[in-house]
Amino acid sequence: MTLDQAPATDARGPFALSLQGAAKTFGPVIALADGTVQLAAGEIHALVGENGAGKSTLVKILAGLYHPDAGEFLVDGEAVAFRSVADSKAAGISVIYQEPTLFPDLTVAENIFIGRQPKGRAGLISRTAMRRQARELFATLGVPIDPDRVAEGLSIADQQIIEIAKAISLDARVLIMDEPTAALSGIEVERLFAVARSLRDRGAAILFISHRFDEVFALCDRITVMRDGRYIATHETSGATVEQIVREMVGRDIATLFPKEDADIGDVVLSVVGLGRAGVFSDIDFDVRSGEIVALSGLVGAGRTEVARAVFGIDAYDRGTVTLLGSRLKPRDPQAAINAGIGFVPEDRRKQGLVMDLTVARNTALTLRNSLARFGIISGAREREASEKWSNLLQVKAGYQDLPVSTLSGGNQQKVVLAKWLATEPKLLIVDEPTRGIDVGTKSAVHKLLSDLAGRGIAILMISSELPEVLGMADRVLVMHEGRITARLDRADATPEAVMHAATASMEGAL
Amino acid sequence: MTTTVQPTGSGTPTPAASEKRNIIGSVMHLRELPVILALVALVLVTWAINPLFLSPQGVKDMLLNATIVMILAVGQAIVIITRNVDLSVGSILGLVAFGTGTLFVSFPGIPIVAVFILGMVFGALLGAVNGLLVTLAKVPALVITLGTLYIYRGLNNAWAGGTQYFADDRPEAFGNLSVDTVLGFPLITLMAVFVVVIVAIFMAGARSGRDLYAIGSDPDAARVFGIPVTKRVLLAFVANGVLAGLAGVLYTSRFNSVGATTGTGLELDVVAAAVVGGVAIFGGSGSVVGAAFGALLLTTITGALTAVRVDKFWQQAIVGVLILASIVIDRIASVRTARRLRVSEARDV
Amino acid sequence: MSETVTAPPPTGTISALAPKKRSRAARLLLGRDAIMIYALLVFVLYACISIPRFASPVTVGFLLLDVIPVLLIAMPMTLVIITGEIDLSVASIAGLTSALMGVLWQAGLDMPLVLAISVAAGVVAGAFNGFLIAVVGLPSLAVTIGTLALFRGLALVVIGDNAVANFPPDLTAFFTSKIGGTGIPTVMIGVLIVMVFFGVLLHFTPFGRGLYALGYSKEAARFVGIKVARSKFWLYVATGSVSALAGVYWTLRYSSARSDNASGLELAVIAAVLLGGVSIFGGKGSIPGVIAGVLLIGTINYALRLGRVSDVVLIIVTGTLLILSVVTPSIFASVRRWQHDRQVRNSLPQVTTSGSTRAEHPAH
Amino acid sequence: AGGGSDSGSTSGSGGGGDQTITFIPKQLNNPYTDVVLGGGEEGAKAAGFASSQVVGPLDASASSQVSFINAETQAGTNVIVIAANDPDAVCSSLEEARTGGAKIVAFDSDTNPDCRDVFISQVVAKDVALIQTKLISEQIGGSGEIAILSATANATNQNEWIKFMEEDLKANYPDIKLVATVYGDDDDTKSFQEAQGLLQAHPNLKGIISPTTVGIAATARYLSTSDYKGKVALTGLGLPNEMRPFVKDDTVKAFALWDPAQLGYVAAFAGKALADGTITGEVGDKFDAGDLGEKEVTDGGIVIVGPPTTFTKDNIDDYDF
Ligand SMILES: Nc1ncnc2c1ncn2[C@@H]1O[C@H](COP(=O)(O)OP(=O)(O)OP(=O)(O)O)[C@@H](O)[C@H]1O
Ligand SMILES: Nc1ncnc2c1ncn2[C@@H]1O[C@H](COP(=O)(O)OP(=O)(O)OP(=O)(O)O)[C@@H](O)[C@H]1O
Ligand SMILES: [Mg+2]
Ligand SMILES: [Mg+2]
Repeated sequence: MTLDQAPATDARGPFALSLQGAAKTFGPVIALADGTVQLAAGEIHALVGENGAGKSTLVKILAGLYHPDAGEFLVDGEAVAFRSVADSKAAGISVIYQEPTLFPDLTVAENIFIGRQPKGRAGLISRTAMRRQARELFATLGVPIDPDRVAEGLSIADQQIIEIAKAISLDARVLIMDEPTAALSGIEVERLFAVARSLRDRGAAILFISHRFDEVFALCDRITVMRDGRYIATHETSGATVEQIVREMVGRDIATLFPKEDADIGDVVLSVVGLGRAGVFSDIDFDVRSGEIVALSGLVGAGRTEVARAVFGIDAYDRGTVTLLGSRLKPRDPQAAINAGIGFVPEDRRKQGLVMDLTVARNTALTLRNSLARFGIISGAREREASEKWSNLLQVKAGYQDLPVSTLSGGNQQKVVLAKWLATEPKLLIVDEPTRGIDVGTKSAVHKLLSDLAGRGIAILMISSELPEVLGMADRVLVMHEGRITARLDRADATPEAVMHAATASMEGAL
Repeated sequence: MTTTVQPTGSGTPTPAASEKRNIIGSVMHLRELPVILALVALVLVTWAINPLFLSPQGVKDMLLNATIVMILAVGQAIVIITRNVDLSVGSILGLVAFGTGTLFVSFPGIPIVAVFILGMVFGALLGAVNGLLVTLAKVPALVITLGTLYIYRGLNNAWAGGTQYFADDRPEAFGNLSVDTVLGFPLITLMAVFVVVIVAIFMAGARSGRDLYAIGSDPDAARVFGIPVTKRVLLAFVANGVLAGLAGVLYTSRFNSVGATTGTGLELDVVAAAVVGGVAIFGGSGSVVGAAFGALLLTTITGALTAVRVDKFWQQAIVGVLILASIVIDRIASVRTARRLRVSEARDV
Repeated sequence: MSETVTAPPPTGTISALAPKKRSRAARLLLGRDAIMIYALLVFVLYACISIPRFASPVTVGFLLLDVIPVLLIAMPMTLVIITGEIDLSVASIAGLTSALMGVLWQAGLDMPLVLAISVAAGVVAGAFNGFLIAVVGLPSLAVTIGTLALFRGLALVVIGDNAVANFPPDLTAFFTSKIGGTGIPTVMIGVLIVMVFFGVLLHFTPFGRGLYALGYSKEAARFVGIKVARSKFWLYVATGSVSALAGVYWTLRYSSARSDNASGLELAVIAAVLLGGVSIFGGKGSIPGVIAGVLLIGTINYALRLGRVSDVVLIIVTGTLLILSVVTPSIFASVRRWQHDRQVRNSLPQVTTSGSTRAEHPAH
Repeated sequence: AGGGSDSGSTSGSGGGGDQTITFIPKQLNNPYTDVVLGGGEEGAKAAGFASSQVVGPLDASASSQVSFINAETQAGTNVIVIAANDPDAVCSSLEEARTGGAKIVAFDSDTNPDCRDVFISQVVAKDVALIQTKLISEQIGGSGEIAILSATANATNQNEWIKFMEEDLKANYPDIKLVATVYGDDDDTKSFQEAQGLLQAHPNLKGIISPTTVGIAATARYLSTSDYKGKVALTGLGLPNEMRPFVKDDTVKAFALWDPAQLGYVAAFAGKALADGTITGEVGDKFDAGDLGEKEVTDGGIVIVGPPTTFTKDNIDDYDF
């Protein structure tokens, strides 16, 4: 059913990089069974596949981080076996990993140049030169990041941008980007694309991984599809359609991507009045009603996550009130928020959403630990029972219950996070980038789920950097810019233009 | 999505302005600043009360007392910066000190330089054992070095038994290293200062030195990034071993006897010195210069309290308060930096 | 919500190599704690056979009397280390308690009052640690190195170089008395209560569940409503209190209140806890494992002394055990990984073949 | 510790040839202790013990000896010879050992008198104190400030001597003023730094008494490497082998000590007599102490070994311990 014929390769000469039949297992898990991808110089090549298809694993093999159990790996036609990341770097391969890997204590500039800092007098590192070069890089990317600040406390988006700066500054022959745009919003994505294209034009080979098809089709020359750890097909972008790719990825048709159904909008569940925190956000007023999905949109760094954290009680706020179902929430007390009926799916599942060393069961039951206890004592059986119920509902594989969450793929991990919050049966669910790094199949399942939850009268506050998701899911869109709400749009008024307008600060868009 | 939007880069600080801010800022926000100020204040106050404190002999004693802990603290700082720790330094010092004594007794007339080299090589070996266990088996340094703290001490006991070597067993010239002074500075203190400077330049100006900071800041990221983590961490432990070895040799020069218990219980003092000097206990930040000042401050405080005749029962409590104060000060400084960052970013965006 | 879109096929894992799933019972019997307990049993058996006079109730008594302080303090220490923190000041708190007992008793206070004030001092000392670590947010390793010096210093301030020994003989005799002919010290009853308390707290309560999450990631813990600061604060109060109890025990068992009592005990406690399988990075460990670890060191210690083997050997053995306990699993893991890799290479020939027969992807 | 070792104890002076003796010093691996124990082992052999053992802690803390006593109790040792780190901390376990039939001989540093049978003392405590005050007075010319640098703050023997010194100074040396007593914990480094602190805190200090071998050697090392050499007098109790260089370079003019080996030697014989039942530790009991002749138990269950010797440049080379 798939086009198994790769495009003619003779036109491209020997591939800059070619991996065939790579396999990698972790204990019982076969992460990759037949990893195959061939990159030619001067092309941007997309790698797509569902969560857990093995994309990141393949990337890590190319990077020299994992040693494949089987397979053939050629660089410029020569067989290679990387023993470490240093080897792949030496071969001119530069990688942006799915999860940012910055050094929090080092300055931004040093993060970019670590290991190859420019040298000055007496062979010692020249900080001035390093700072200057970092500024030049940021100018290319058009982002205002102070090269002298430490990386600690940067938003995920800024971290991702630094990763990108780091990778392109290497001037590598092969650039591999594993979901670099997951945390970015429109403008940054555009800039990244411009940079990627110019690198391609200079003859670099680029491997680009994303779950967003608009990006894949806008940027890439060829697309390789993977499923269940196996190579499926490679297409010229010009000759492929989204439907075809999706069918190959999931092995079946997908009806709709954003099935938000109209629900009865009821009473106000969450009411935020005059919320402010010096230097981060101010004058935040909004309501969320039962059955309603309210999206917080805006550019990265607009302060959306910070508002949500303050509402949930993770962070403090200086001014304003948060009211849930008529009673005021105690500031800085997440347990009170949970008790009152709020659930929060955070944006960084690795550090905030999950306890990676604990099993799926323990993770899922973590939010329930108080209600599961009888006379202060928790029984393991009740814990598993509760966990199984909710993870089955979200189709987390049953056999995973006793495995550490760290062994699951990103998408399955996100399902566990959702399961643990749904288990609390919340009145208000805050979801911060709920589909970040999630494949289409799971993504539409998540959207359906959110829509269902709204239908059952749950109020949902959704933060998302994906405009189609915002427009498709939200009953109302609040747009933030520099810590303020600059527009409140109803579903009908929420056009891409209106949202982008407000997000980029032209105050005319505000009400 | 539109491509015509103006870059938001207009808020980027101009290079010149930020350069100026950097110079003043870097002095004001030097992690070492609190410990240096505390040291100056302590010395001045003590001197005002007891002028003998800054007599040539007083200064000499103050510096000599600090020398050995200073070298150990510098070594410890290197290891702590990589997010490890070496609790076995006291035991390494003990073994090397006894080894030094043995060398002089077994090979009368052995050149002093050779003793220094052998001592440092011995220290390097012991440090390498720590480093290899930590890096190859990938287990936490605190556990490994707590283990080698016991093992090395046991070996020292087994080797030395009741034997002790005394100042008399060593050549006059060797002992004089810790007696003679140049411009009021004892020779071994000058050696220590030299070591601090060399290590400081390495840590700040060499790529592999910066790698150590990166590793301590996030070891996983360092591995993913392709920094040779194993090699660098091993290097840190070996460097610490070399310095502990040097300290062991100098200990033998300065003190009367070396035996089975030499250097017992030093480990926590050394870690405390590094912490007081602003080295973050979880790695990634701090400097060896700070650690050296931390050592100087901690050793001086004991001498200062004696000099002003503070009841000796209070001394240890005061040292404790001092350690806590330095941690609190460090935290206040970093909270203020973070707040400043948050506010200035909000303006810049 | 089960329409066409919602059933993605099981992703990622292909169970070509059937995952060797152990039953829960097997996992318990082969876990880290179980291994510690086996090691303890094997050693006890060995000592009984090969060391004359070891197998006797007298051994039980003397051995337990020796390990009680470590056993006591190891309980809350386990919880503290599971949250990723550490407390180095425990021995100093015990010393401070001891010094206070001496001074207060000397001053003529009633024994119950002396005990109450001394234990209260431990609680306050623990709360002080807790305040600095949990509320102010300072690193615990650094803070407790500071309070290690501070509390020991206060003990010196309190009692100076005096020693108080004239505690009521009835009381001191009680602390070394045994339950009938079993050889088990009477105070073990109290110790057992402490052990059960911390065991249940860690393994069967919501609070205990939270501690593991806390040890993995503070952020993750806060998102599920765990009060990070409060939990840590109370853990330090607990270590302070239990250390104070250990100080009381020390004073009355040796009938000697001095400022240097229990000095150096902190490293022994931490060594035992780590040997018991608690991860120094937090998030892993259990009370049964720690108890086995403490008893293993204690038994080896006692057996060696009975065999008149020098303490030199003992400290080398302790150090080696500690290192082995963390290095061995890591060696096993890499051997297993190596075996597995080999097995996989053998079982996946078709992949390599398919790779090379894929003529459509000429790479040369 | 069985009866299989009869062959080695034929010279036993009556009683069971399978008696065992164990020495528990303050701390193992200490040079002074090693000399004492050397005498003890020799004495044990001469007195006819089937076997003699040395066990003990590596650190000199108060409670560290208890588990060694317990192990000896369980091993059924007949005689336990102990130098107590703390007079009271070891008491209850010694009581238990006695209940189990062991005889307890304290030596070097006494336990609480209730918990032992006899105490073998170097010399009359007062004599030790007086000889040191006399030496310091001679060296500083009879007047000025002096200080004491002792071992641990709880050391029984040192504290007793210090008490006598204070009394003697008050009574017989009105012009000498004792300005400080500090403790070096029998640790070389600590003693060294305490000595240094003393000199800085007391600019007019003329002399230091250090009634402990570790302390006097460390202080001598500090003085000999500082400006104070020759200006500040030092005396106390030291081992001739350790002090030789400092006597020769004039840092120290004179110091005192008894022969430590005799202490262990007599302790072994006292233990034998107790175990055989020839003495009970009553005042007036007499027992044979091998080469050292007959010894008598005096007031408080104390056996005095011998007078202290004063070491100077002239006689120090005659001694080797
Ligand atoms: N270290 C590991 N240990 C065990 N299993 C792993 C490990 N890393 C990945 N896996 C498993 O391998 C499979 C492939 O994971 P991988 O991260 O490569 O997927 P992916 O295609 O990048 O997915 P996503 O789109 O969610 O990022 C998943 O089933 C995952 O659970
Ligand atoms: N932990 C932190 N410490 C300091 N500053 C932070 C921290 N997290 C975010 N910021 C800053 O606060 C501002 C708002 O960031 P926030 O993450 O809330 O934005 P956002 O709109 O949620 O963006 P996104 O979620 O897409 O990353 C940014 O300037 C960001 O750099
Ligand atoms: Mg991935
Ligand atoms: Mg966000």
